[in-house]
Amino acid sequence: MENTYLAIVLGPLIAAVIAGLFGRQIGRVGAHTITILAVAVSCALSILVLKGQLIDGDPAYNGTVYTWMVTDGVNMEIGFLVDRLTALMMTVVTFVSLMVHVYTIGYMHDDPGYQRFFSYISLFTFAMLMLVMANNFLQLFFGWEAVGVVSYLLIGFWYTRPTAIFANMKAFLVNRVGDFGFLLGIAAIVHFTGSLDYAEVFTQAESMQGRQIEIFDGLPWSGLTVACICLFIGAMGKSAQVPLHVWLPDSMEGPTPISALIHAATMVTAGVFMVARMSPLFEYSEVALSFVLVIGATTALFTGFLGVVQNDIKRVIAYSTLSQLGYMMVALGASAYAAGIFHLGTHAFFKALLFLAAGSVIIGLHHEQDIRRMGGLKKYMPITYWTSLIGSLALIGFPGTAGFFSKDALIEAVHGATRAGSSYAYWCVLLGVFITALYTFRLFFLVFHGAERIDDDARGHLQESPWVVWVPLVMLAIPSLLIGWPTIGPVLFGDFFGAAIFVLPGNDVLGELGQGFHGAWGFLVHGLTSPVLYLAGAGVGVAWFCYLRRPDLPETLRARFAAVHTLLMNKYYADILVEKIIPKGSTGVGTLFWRIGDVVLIDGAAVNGSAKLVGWAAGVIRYMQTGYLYTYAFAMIIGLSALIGWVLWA
Amino acid sequence: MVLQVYFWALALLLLGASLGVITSRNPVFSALWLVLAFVTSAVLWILLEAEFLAIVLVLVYVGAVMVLFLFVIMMLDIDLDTLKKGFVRFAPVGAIVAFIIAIELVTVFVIRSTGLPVLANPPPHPAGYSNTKELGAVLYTEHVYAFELASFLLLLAIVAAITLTMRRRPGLKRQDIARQVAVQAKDRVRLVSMPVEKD
Amino acid sequence: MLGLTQYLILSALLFSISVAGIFLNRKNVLLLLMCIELMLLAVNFNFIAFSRFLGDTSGQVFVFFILTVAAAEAAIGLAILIVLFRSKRTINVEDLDVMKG
Amino acid sequence: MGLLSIIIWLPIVGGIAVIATGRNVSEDGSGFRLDRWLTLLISVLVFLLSLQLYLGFDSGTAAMQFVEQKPWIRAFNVEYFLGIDGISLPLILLTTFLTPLVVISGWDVIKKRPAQYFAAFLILEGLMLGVFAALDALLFYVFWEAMLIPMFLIIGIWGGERRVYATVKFFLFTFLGSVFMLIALIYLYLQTGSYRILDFHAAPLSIDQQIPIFLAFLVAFAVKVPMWPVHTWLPDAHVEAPTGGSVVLAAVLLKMGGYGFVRFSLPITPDASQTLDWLMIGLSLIAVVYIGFVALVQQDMKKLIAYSSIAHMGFVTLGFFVAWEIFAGTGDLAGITMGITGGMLQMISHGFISAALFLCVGVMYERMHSRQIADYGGVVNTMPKFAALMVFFALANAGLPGTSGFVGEFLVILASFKANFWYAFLAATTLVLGAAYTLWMIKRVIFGAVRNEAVAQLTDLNGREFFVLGILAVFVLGLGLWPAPLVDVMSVTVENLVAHIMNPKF
Amino acid sequence: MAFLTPDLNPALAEIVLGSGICVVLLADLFISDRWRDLTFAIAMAVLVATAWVAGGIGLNGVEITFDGSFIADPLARVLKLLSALVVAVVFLYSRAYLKDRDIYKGEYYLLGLFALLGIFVMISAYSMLTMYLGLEMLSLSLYALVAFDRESPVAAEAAIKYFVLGAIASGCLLYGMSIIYGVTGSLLLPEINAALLQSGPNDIVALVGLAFIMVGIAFKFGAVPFHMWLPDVYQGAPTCVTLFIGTAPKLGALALAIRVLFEGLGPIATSWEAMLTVLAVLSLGIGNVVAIVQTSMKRMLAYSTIGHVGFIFLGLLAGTEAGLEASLFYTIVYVMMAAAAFGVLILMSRRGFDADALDDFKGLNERSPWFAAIMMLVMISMIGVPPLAGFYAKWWVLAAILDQGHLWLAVTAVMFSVIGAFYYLRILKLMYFDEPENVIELDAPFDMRLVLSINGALLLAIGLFPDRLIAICAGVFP
Repeated sequence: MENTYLAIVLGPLIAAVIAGLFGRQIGRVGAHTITILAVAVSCALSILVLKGQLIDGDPAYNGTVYTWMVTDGVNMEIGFLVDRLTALMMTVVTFVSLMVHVYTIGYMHDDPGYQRFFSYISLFTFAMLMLVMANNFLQLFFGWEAVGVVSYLLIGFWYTRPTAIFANMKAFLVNRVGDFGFLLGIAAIVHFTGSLDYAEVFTQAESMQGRQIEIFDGLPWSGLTVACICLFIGAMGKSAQVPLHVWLPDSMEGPTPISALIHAATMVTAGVFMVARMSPLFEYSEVALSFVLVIGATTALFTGFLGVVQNDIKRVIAYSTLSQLGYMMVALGASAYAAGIFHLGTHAFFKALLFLAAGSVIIGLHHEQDIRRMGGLKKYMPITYWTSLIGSLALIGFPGTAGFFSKDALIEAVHGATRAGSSYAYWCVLLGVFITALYTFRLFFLVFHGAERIDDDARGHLQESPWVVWVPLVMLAIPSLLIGWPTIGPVLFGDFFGAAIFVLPGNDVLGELGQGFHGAWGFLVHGLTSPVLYLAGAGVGVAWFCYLRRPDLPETLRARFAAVHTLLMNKYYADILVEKIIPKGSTGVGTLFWRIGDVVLIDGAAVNGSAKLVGWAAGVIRYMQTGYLYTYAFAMIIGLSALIGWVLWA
Repeated sequence: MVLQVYFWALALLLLGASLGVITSRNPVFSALWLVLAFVTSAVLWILLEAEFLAIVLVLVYVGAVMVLFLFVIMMLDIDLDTLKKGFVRFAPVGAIVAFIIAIELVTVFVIRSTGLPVLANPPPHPAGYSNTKELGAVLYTEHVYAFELASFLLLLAIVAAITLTMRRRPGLKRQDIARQVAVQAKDRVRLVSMPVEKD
Repeated sequence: MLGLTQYLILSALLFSISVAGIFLNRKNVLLLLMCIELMLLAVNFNFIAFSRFLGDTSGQVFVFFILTVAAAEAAIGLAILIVLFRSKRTINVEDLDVMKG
Repeated sequence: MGLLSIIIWLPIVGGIAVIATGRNVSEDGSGFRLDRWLTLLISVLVFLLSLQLYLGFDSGTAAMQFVEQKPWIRAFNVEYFLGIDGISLPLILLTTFLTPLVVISGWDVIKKRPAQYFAAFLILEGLMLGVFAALDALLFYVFWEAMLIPMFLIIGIWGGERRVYATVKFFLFTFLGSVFMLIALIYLYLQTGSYRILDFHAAPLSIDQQIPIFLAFLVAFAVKVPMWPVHTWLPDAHVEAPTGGSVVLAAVLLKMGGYGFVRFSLPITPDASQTLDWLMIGLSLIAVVYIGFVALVQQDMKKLIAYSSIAHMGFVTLGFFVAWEIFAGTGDLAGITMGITGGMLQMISHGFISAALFLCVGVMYERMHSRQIADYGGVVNTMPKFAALMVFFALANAGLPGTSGFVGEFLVILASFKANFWYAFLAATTLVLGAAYTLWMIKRVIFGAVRNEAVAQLTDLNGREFFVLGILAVFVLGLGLWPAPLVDVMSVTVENLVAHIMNPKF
Repeated sequence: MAFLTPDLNPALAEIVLGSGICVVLLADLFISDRWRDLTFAIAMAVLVATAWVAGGIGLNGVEITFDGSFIADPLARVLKLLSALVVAVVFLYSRAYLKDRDIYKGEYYLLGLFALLGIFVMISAYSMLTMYLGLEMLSLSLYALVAFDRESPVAAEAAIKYFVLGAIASGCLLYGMSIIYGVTGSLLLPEINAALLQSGPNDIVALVGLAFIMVGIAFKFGAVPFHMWLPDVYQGAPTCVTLFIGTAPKLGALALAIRVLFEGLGPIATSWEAMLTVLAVLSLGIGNVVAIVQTSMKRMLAYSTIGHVGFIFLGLLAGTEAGLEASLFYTIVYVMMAAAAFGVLILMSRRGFDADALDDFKGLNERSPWFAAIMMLVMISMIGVPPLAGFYAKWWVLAAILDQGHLWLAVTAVMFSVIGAFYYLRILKLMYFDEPENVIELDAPFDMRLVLSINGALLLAIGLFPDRLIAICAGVFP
């Protein structure tokens, strides 16, 4: 079995290396052929593995590939843990990646960095697979950082754009803040358990709960809580949770396939995956879970608000991604890990779909991204239109779509949770539904319906995208529409994940929910009676009213609620904090340390100061060497009388 | 008692002469004061029954060294007027330092002199005693090494003084011993055969 | 009778005077040489006094050599003085400050 | 003559030979240049011989290997005593590996008196190897100090504008540090009757004796490492040094401080180390945080990398000296080995990465004659291969997992967490700060549109440069992906060291 | 009183040298200026013979003769051998310099030999009288040598300063000797030692005598505050004389210190150790600090000498055999370094050009890489960086004083060494980092180049293999 896993992982890596190092030699076609081939193989094998896990009932695989190092009794290894959770993630990752690869052929057709791009995304696939397949924290961290790096490279793919290279650095640094916590979390784990291996750590979870650590004197905290919160800080960075969410909208500077692959479907969900993977740890820490819950809920609601005021097509979707990631986190925080993962899966499809559709629009309009200069595209790009509609409906949770099942279940689960902060979370997610519908359909209407505000220049070339672009759209639309039906039962309420996810009996909200579950259809019917549907409907209605029926209304509202609008336009001033105040502060501190500490105090006062002192002393003593004989004699006699005096009186 | 009177009188004279040496405006006077100091010292040394040295002091110092000094003073064309300017200005410093040294030494010798082996007056030498003979006896036996060294020192002084001061002025006529010795008759006397002059 | 101490004090005073002379005299190098002679005289007083009071002749021998050396020294000193005067046309101590610092 | 002697003296004697061959170098440096070929030959030969050390090394024992012991100064029981263990071997390999690269990197860059340049590096190499191999303290000191001279000349002759200030500062700082070490060594000799380092290890010293010795060593090694606040020579020296000088300075010379700590401070004065570990940890953390901030605002690339070196070396000292806090915090010895191993790995890794970064700057400097960040921008447009490598090294410098830069930091952070949460917290800020200053520089230098005419004229790496950087990249990556071979070499020695230092001397 | 011929064998070196002086004196009279090299050759022959006699007798055993006023012991033999060799090297270095300046006269060698005789006498002196005579013979020769270039006003100025101060110093020394004589009743060092042992270490009069004697010793070495003559004399004297003054007399001074302090005044060691401490610290400080601001090379080396004297004193003040050995080693190494340094100075100077300004060293590496390297070795050795001889000297001295527990003294010493490193580095900087200002070819006779090269290389050789010399120094004191 191990060879299969190695093949899955190494295929994309080898393809990436070949495309990256020998891109010029193998040419464009060679580059995309080899990478697509590799990812396709990975995808097929992943599906096989998933099938093996689900249908054939293969046992979970946990094995070591090689020992990275052994020190101080801690084995640091590279190895794979393949269970159902992993298999699911592998499939999602490789599938979306494959779609993006194909799509890229069209999207990046004219780009000079074609081969490089394929190399990057293939490399990303490798990194992401390393992350999800890890059986230990070291490898997890490796994958974690590696995806960050590829994300960094891809956001800055168009390196001549100042905004792009700014955004990639920002993304990396904000992620690094998260990784900072993550690494501390790992350190805590090692400290308490003496191991990096999942299995071994999980067996010690309960004992870790009992261990205490005093971070502040006199305030003993549970070691487990500290470790979990630290780990979650990592997840906050990678999954762009408030307040570390600031990088994600900016990451849209990267090419659109990247937005779909990395910043919607896969990498950003790594945090969700990680928390789910660590469920045996998180379960024992109520505090950590509450923390997850509150952060997730806050993200879900407040980033949604921001989506409403954005005008860049990709940014709107990006904020929607933030919000949806918040949803997933809420589910995790409510111990409904399966719901979180389920939403992760469905979201991967429809969000990738939405991004790729947006990319299609952008191609059609020759890289125009401002929705104020779109409108009425329905008739030019029918396929894109219909797939976008499917994606949007799935996003708002229209009954029957994939998003409906995952989101409804998630909200229900939160409703059922009793943990501290869960009622706050419930209200947040509920209100979030309305906001989601509002911004989703605002975008949809502004792009595809209403007056055409397109440049005349662009209109002439406006046409449906080539097949390599729309085939992935269709391929993604199908699961977006249908995937919920067969999967909700087993994933949420069946024993889909087996031992991969651990829930304490007292926390099992999904189990409770499952008591009333009678098939997908029943769930659909039940959904019709929940407020969720109506909130979503209201959102769509408002969007329709404001942007199609009365396009002047938003202006009025904007003027009316200027303060709120300003706040939203400035993204709660978080970006200003991150882009202006913190860098300014840091460089200020740096300058202070350097100019005052190093240059003035150490070099100036201590180093050059002592040199000056010596020089000064030399000058003074030298002055005493007058050149006159009597001075010299004087010195001698003074010396003599001092010696005698010392003998006499000392 | 008489000796004490002699001693104190001579001591005062000696100190006075010394002060004269350092305070005189004219170096010639200084030299003369120094001569006085040497002579006084010689007398004092006789009080200590060191007759030979007293004589040597007068002969060597007064007779030779001081004459040399005076000779140099006279030889060097020194502007006497400027020589003593600023004397008063520095007098206090010099006086203070000298005073400190004096105090220190006197303190040692007077107040804390218990360590010195001999404080009592030694008995006078017997009548037949010759200071010169006694010194002569040890000078060529016990101190023969030092004596030889002294001879080298004097040789050194000769060499050094000549090296430093002897000048060959251009145009000055001087003897070249080597050439004088090496001269041959034929170099000096040229026999010229001349035709006989006929008057 | 005459004690050792008074000779020692006399020599000490002589020494002090010679030291003072070295300071006081800022003009004439010749005078410095004379002060040095005074200093040696003080030393000789010590030696002779000790020699007498110890009953040991080696002190006097020492003085004998000091006198010899002092003569040689004076010769060389004066020779240097002449060299100095020839090259600088002065024996003023205050003019001897080309080298300093 | 043992293998160690050969690898020490071959480059020194070879260096002198190279000077002799340099007489025939023509003014324009054309024609066959025996000096540089000879240099390359010798340095490669030394590297191959040092591989022999690696192959013959028994990693199963903590005892000294390849020992050579001959009396040297009999009156003081000083010996010509060489030997290596798991701590010195990696550093020796690092040195012998980097020297050929330095030689190649200076291949036709150095126009001024190239023979002397190459000779200086060869002699320097021999002396550095001597430092790592010496087991007699006086011999160690001789090598340690002698190294100053070639380095002084390298910076001073082939350096930049302010080279005199920089090199004198370098010399005086390090000299000041080492004379105190000399006093400590003499003191130890007076206590033990020999200069054998291993005898020093066993010397029973009371805490009152240990503390002054420790402080004396501290001054010497802290200057070399360098630790705050005696670090200011390093940025100056780096900025002014020629590329090769910077490489050796960063890659090997700084390691001597770290090596000194493990070879001298820890085993000779374990109790003083324990008593004063707060000081060492504090200074290490200051190095990480304070210097991290300082690096952020540097305008000169070399200065930035120099400051980054200081910050990275903070991890080395942190890893070494966190031992007793771990013991105090957890009550057992687990984690101490990890910290020291981490420190050692950090040294090796930093040797590769900083060398590579300085070579990168050298590549640019050679073309543009500027080290100012502001003069660059958009280099990737004209030098894509170079940009790829530089970004890679920058990421490695930022401690990316999978590169060697991560390994040491990871272990040290793990270990320091055991001691105190806040140590780990402050140490881990390097994740953010390190990334910030490195990537900000990359952003301004490599990325962006072509900033000016000069950048537009740049040509990409030539084969020689590509070879040097490429081989370093391979090592950085290799060590990041599989550090086990290196760890295995040192693990027994480190464990032995831990067992020794955790045993109070009285 | 019977006259017994004293055993002359132990003094054979002095006898050979003295006879040699007479030979040179006479021979020189009959040698015309054109054949002046002959004088040089004879002087060198005398030196070689002297060295052979001084060193060839064997290093073992202690012989005392001339009624106890002369001692020949291993220390004396080593010092005599070395000083004879050093003077030979000095003569060799000086020849070109003297010729360039039209002062190539036999008297230079004659005076040099007299000085050497003085040094010999000092080395073997076992009574205060012979010590004084040796000292004076050395001093008087040096006074004359300094003024040797009669055309030079600075030389005359230096000479008169040296003379006056030297006379004061020897006056003080004599005064001290007289007091010690009064206290102990003897001029012979061992008898003084015995007497002082009886009167105990706190005899105040003896201590005052010691203070006076200390002035003489410190002056001879050039220790602060009795150092004032040193920079002026170094600078003013012709370089070949500076070379002389900077080398061989230090060996004599060391002998003076060892004989008088250890063998004569040993019982009051606590006092002179304390005095030496003060002098050493002052010398280290002022020597190293003031050297930094010098622009004249000779003057800088003068201050550097003062700094080194501080180190030599450190060894002495340890008061132990190890300290003495360390001082001996230091002095020997210092003499070698000084010889090489001034040798390079002479090498670089031309007719009418003294290579005295520091700037004259600019770019020496361009002009002569070999001699730049020699000078570099010397400078590095003076800093005390291994692997050069200077390091071991400092190391041994530090070991000796640390052995006596003088930690702070050691710290002070090394701190000032670090300060001192600065000005030596400046020479390196000038030679290696700067461009040459003049490109005059260095021309010097082959023998000088050879010996100078050996001299420099020796510093390195001793640095690499210090065992032999250290063993010799360590074996000097039984």
